[in-house]
Amino acid sequence: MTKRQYAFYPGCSSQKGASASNFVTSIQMMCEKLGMQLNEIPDWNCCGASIGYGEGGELPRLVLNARNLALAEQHLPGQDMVSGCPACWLATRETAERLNEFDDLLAETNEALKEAGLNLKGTVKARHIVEVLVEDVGFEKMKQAVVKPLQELKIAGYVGCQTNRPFGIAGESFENPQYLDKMIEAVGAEAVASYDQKVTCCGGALAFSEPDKSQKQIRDIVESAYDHGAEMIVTPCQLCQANVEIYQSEINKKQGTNFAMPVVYYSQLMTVAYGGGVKQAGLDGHVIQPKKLQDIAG
Amino acid sequence: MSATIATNQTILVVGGGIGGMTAALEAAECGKQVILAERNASLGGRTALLYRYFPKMCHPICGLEINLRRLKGNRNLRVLTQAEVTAVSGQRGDYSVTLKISPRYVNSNCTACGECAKAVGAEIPNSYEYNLAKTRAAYLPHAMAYPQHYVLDPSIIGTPDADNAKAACKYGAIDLDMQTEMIELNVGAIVWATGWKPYDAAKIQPYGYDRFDNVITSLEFERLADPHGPTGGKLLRPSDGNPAKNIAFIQCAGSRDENHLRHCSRICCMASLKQTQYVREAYGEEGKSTVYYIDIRSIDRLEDFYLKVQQDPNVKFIKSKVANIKLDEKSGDLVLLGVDTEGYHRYAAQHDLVVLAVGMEPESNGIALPADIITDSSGFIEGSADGGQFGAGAASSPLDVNRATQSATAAALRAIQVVHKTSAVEVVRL
Amino acid sequence: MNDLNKQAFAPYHNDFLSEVEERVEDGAWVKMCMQCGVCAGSCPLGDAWEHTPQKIFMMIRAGKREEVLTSDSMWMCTSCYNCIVRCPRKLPITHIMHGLAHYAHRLGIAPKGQPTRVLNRLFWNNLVKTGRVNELKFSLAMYFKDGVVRGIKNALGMQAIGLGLMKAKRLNPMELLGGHKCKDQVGIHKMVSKAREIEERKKGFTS
Amino acid sequence: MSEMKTAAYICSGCGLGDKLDIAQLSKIAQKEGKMALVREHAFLCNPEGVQMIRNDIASEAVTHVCIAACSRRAKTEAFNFPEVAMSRANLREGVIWVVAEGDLHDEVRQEMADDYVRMGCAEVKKMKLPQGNPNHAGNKRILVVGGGMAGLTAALEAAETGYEVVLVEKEGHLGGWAAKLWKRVPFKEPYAEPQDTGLAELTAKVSAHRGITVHLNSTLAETSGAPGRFSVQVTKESGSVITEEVGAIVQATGFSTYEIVKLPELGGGKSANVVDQAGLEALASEADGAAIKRADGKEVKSVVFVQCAGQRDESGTHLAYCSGHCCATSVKQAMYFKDANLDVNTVVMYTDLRMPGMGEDFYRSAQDKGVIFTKGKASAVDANGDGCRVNFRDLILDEDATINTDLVVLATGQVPNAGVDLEVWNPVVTAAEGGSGEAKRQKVEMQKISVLKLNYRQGPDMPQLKYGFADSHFICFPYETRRTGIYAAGPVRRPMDMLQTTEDATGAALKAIQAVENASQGRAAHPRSGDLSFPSVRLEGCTQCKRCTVECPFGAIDEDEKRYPVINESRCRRCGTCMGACPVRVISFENYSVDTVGNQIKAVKIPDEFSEKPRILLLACENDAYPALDMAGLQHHAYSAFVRVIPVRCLGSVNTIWITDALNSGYDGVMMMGCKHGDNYQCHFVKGSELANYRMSKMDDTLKQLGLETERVATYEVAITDNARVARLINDYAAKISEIGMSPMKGFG
Repeated sequence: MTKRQYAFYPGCSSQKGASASNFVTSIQMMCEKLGMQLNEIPDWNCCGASIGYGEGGELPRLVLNARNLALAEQHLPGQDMVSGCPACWLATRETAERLNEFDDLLAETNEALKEAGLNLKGTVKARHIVEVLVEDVGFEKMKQAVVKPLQELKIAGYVGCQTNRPFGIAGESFENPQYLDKMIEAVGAEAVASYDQKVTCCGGALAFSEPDKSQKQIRDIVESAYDHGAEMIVTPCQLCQANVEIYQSEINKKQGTNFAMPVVYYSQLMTVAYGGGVKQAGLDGHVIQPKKLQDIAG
Repeated sequence: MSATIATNQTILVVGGGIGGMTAALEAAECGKQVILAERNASLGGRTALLYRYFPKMCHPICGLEINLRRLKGNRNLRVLTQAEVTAVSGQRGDYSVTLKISPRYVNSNCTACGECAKAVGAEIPNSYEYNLAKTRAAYLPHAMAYPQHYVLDPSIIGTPDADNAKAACKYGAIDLDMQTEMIELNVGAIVWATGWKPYDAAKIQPYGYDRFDNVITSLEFERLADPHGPTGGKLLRPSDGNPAKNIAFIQCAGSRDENHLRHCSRICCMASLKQTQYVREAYGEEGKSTVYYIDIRSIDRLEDFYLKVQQDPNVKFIKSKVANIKLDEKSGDLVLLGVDTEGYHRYAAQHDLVVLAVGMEPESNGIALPADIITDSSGFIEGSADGGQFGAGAASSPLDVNRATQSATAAALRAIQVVHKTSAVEVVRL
Repeated sequence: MNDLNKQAFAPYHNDFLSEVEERVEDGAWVKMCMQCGVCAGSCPLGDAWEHTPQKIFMMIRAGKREEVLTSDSMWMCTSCYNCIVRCPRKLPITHIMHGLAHYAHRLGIAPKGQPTRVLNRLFWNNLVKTGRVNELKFSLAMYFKDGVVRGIKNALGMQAIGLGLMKAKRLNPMELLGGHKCKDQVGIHKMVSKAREIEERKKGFTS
Repeated sequence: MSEMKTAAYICSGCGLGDKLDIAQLSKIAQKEGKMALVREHAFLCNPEGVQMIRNDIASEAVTHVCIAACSRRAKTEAFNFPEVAMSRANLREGVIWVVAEGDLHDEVRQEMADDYVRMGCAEVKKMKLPQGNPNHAGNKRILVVGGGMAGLTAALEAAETGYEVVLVEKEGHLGGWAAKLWKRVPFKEPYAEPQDTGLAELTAKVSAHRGITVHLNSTLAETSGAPGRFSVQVTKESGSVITEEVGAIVQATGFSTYEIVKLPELGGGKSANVVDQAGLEALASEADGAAIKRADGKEVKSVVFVQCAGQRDESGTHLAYCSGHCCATSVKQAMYFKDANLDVNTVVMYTDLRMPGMGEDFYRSAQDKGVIFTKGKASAVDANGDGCRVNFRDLILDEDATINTDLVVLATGQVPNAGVDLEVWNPVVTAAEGGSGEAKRQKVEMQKISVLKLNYRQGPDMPQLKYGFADSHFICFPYETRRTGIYAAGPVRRPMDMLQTTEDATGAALKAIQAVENASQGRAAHPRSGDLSFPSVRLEGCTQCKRCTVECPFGAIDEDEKRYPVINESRCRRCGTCMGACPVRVISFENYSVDTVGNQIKAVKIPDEFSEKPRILLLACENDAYPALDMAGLQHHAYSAFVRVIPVRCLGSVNTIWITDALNSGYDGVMMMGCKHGDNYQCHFVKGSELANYRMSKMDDTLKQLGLETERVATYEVAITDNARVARLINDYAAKISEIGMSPMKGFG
């Protein structure tokens, strides 16, 4: 079958040796199985993330994202731009929408883009991989590709913030989105129905600058997963994954808990369910080992 | 086609709630020919399902009784129930209206003796209790239902239940062969008194109406308080049937919110103030109420009622739009999270029941109205471009009962003016 | 520009509100708030806010320029977007908070050493340099933000995590030497400084 | 009037046949009821049964019909014979549905049914077919008092419907409050900008309308008569007086603003730079879209609107209520400034912003224009150099704050122009009649402020509700006043904005039209709409005690020079309160009289005192208590078979003679069920149940004279929802009676 083509925007954290490098690893086989072809945007740059505002201001941030859109427009015409990182997706989509709404902003943006020899028409649609999976692929296909159903695995679907707000997946609730649970079920695992921290904020970038306040958030997220009998947490967000996984040891140290709750990506579940091994699923990239999943992966 | 007689001197009133009944009665008592078309099986509309009115704390069905007596005694007024307008053509003074009459499967022989209900086993959700209870599939809508005839739910037609009902009726009142019929009416003017419906609370996701049993709407709360209601008037919460003695009232649930309804629904503040007194009535000093509000809108003399409630030590007011609600899984209680904006006090308040003061949405939203009907941004009906059709009551604006009856009385006069002018024209024509 | 900092503002007069409308990202929305407080209750770091968003909006209308711009509340925003999706008036609250923070920072009156403010600067400079974020340099810079001694403590404190990430190949020591970068760094630099220049021209900053 | 021929029809449907001995009921109707014709039917309400009755009426010349079947509230479409007098014996809801199941109760159940048949027959024989008010009058002109928005609208709408209108305005021009406005609050989409008041167009239409006569500079000197025949003396400023004959009246006399001089703490009357909303409208009209200037000519650069000034006041000094329109009005006025110059500082200071419905859009629009809203409470406004200083508590920032401003606008409230407060009037009149000179002077003073100058026995204006607003039933039937054919419209009857005012006036015009139509046909108005019966007095027996004239809730009865009652039928609402009041029982209706009820009481068969079968008379208000009893039946709440229920039009119509007669003839107890009275009264005749309660409080002495326990007479407030409760009340009372024992009066009746 002919694969669907997408302009891929990996984002900084997904680069080799970066905090979410195992995410990129894990999506390869998933895309393969689901007929998605991701074409990396040449020479893409950072989106400014949700922490670029302080120094960056408005237009510079827009321009950064406009550059990626312009590159996609130029080199991968006709393809939707897909990002795996909610922050990248959010910043890009926000830019695309604002530039479409306000002509003056678009003009100013292009004035700046000219310096980098670029120009933006504003034809590219910015999407998140999960959007593509839900809307273009569909849960049925995700299910069909399963060769190793992840039975007896109870998972808390942690959606977090930016995959879900302000845009989110069309038709989903901001307070109680269902798609992640449906993806968990699609690969044969059990989703914790009443997981009440589903959309709690992990502190985001403030995990760095306000560790104590953020770790309070993270504690709630992990605790509730335990309370509801989850064996691991799954998330679509790189920053959530990193924060919730790596700060558990800190929390244990400071608050005498003994958390060891694995936190994985939906893409890792899929890759394993689709027959992928530990390496293919990037399961070797964890600080807290998702044993059960690794075992299934063999 | 049935032969309901009407002429361009006839006024059609669509909707048999307090607004529609008022418009129809006022016009008929001026000597006009009126046809009142109600979609449900009984007249009375929303107000018949309320326990008390503010500010008198009197009972809505008291006014309904008077209106029904006026109606029974008036020869100028004809009532059609289970009747929906499907098409309107023509113009001011000379409309042709198509009505779809759904089968009741019970004719006017019915004496409301109730034998059919005893004979039917099937139960259906009771829409007159906002589905908080079930009813037999052969039922009298409510104690004050008019016409006082039973109804067979279509779901049992063709089942043994239907035949049992028929067999149980000594008066040949049950007619299982009734079919949907279409009626053509010629009328001079139309009053749209289609009323309002509660905004779909499930859409207000932060409050979890769709997830938490103990989050209910203000209309459901009326049914709980009503001695004729599903709990016999006891304030018991849905999750476990325990008494609800510490109740949160959340104002502007859907109203004044661009994610939901743009407008202010006007009645909700007074409704919640009233309902805090239900709590006192039920539990005395033990009954606690907390009202979370943005602005309390107790306009004109209703301010007295607000003052009275403010002086009730068991009622607390917090100026805050509640941010979201979390469930306390152990107790089934709900934790309301937010900030009291008067001086900034953060709260995580536990309540055993949450009542959402849901906004008013035009019932006509989702119903196909004639092309030239003008509505406002929320869908409330202003009237028709040709000036022969008029919005009345809560169909025209979010109104309380008093204003709805004013509006309906005014609409009746405007309709009368249309038919008067039409007759004048006709005289010329002859 | 900075003379504005010294200027006295008449309480509840338009001056500061207008300033915010002209110069702060999405500042034109501030006047639309109806003080319901849903944003205040929706913020995950709510407890840490000296002034909630809705209160900040009221302070702006009341002309409390100093208090608003020197407040560290805006810097508590985690960009979770709860406030935006719940606001009954559809105010882009997250953006306004970012905008106010940036404006205060730009005027140089934002709280000194405010960790998130520091984080912001480090992050931006880090990314603009090569076009992409260098997580290691960025983290180390973050640890050393309060000086060397504290920095070593921080670094040691996070050592376990660092090592863990390295073991997991999610933190690359080689990054210290070079690491990821965009090819067209020159273009990016020119582009960004141009954008800054346009913005300053438009918003009437004199720099 | 043809020969009386009676007939009784006894239904055996709905299980009556199974539970009752129908044949015996027929016998009773024949032998005791003395019915000329008695027929049984298995299904009386079906077309065939109804046809049977019609045939008897047609061919057998039956004039009086007793239907012994279901409640009078059921099957009204079937049992609809306007050409005959009819009574209904309630055997279904009143007997078989409420008497406990089982043959144990067969005897008492049958006795109950027997009595209801006796009562039905006894009643109908005393009934006459109402002929309608003989003195009905057909004047269909409509008088509108007041030429403001409400008056103009009422006048135009009535005229457009084809009714002649007389409009009386005290000023030299039309427009009232609206004429003071530069623009009005929007009343249709898009609810974003102040709109033209449309007054010019409206006044032009009214002045030009063929059907409308306008009297400017005019007031009412005297109003006499009744619906269909009011005679009104209109005095012009010039002093000339003309008489207008009209059929109904709309009082649209509007409101006055609460004077700001009463608010010195807010700078009212102390600074020229503190104005009320009317004052601001004047400045805005003066500027007419240009920059608004103060009285001293200085251009206004900053303005503060203080909401609820002298309103929502808990101290009792100022207005306790909210006038409803002021928030939107201030928002509109703030827009005046912004639309002229965006740089003007405009602050609206409120505690609750009250802009319901689509007003929210208008609020948004003002915010969008940059109007600053602050939830705050002003404590003081004082002069500050060239402008004002507003000290207030910012309730959001939770601190005291001060705003310096060029101009302050106080949003003061509406004070109704409703004329004389009858609660004050009546004692003054009594004192004056008693010869007090002071009272006489007071009376003259009060007459001056009267609006309608009614020459009614009960005073010159409409009764007032709390805070001096003109009478109005303010929930289900907003137009119902205690002065038939006179309708209050607009802010005179409740604070309201202009949109509600025009709606209200249009509705009032309809009610006036309805009143003249009813009057012209001698029919009653709401709530007994269409009732053709009317009260008549047998003057020979009258003792001129004046109770009827004083107690009539609707001021329907005047007194002639000899103090005899003069009943104005078309003012009457047919509640029967006069009948209940009359100590000598000379007042009656054709189909409802001391006899129709008295006869029913006598018809009941009283078992001897050893029978252990007490008899309890229950007089139930037909509006709420009787439906509640019906629904108790519908829901099968069983109650004692010893009770005998008689519906009454209103407890106010209960004449104490019925009770004494009942007790004398051996009843063991009398219950009365009426509506809630007092401030939040639920009585459909306003004072009926209250009067009944008062009268019954006087019963105790009578009972003592008879040597009876006071418990033998009991009154209850009952709501229409009290289905279960009425059954309980009856059972408790029956228990109480068996406790105190059977009445010693049996056999003496």
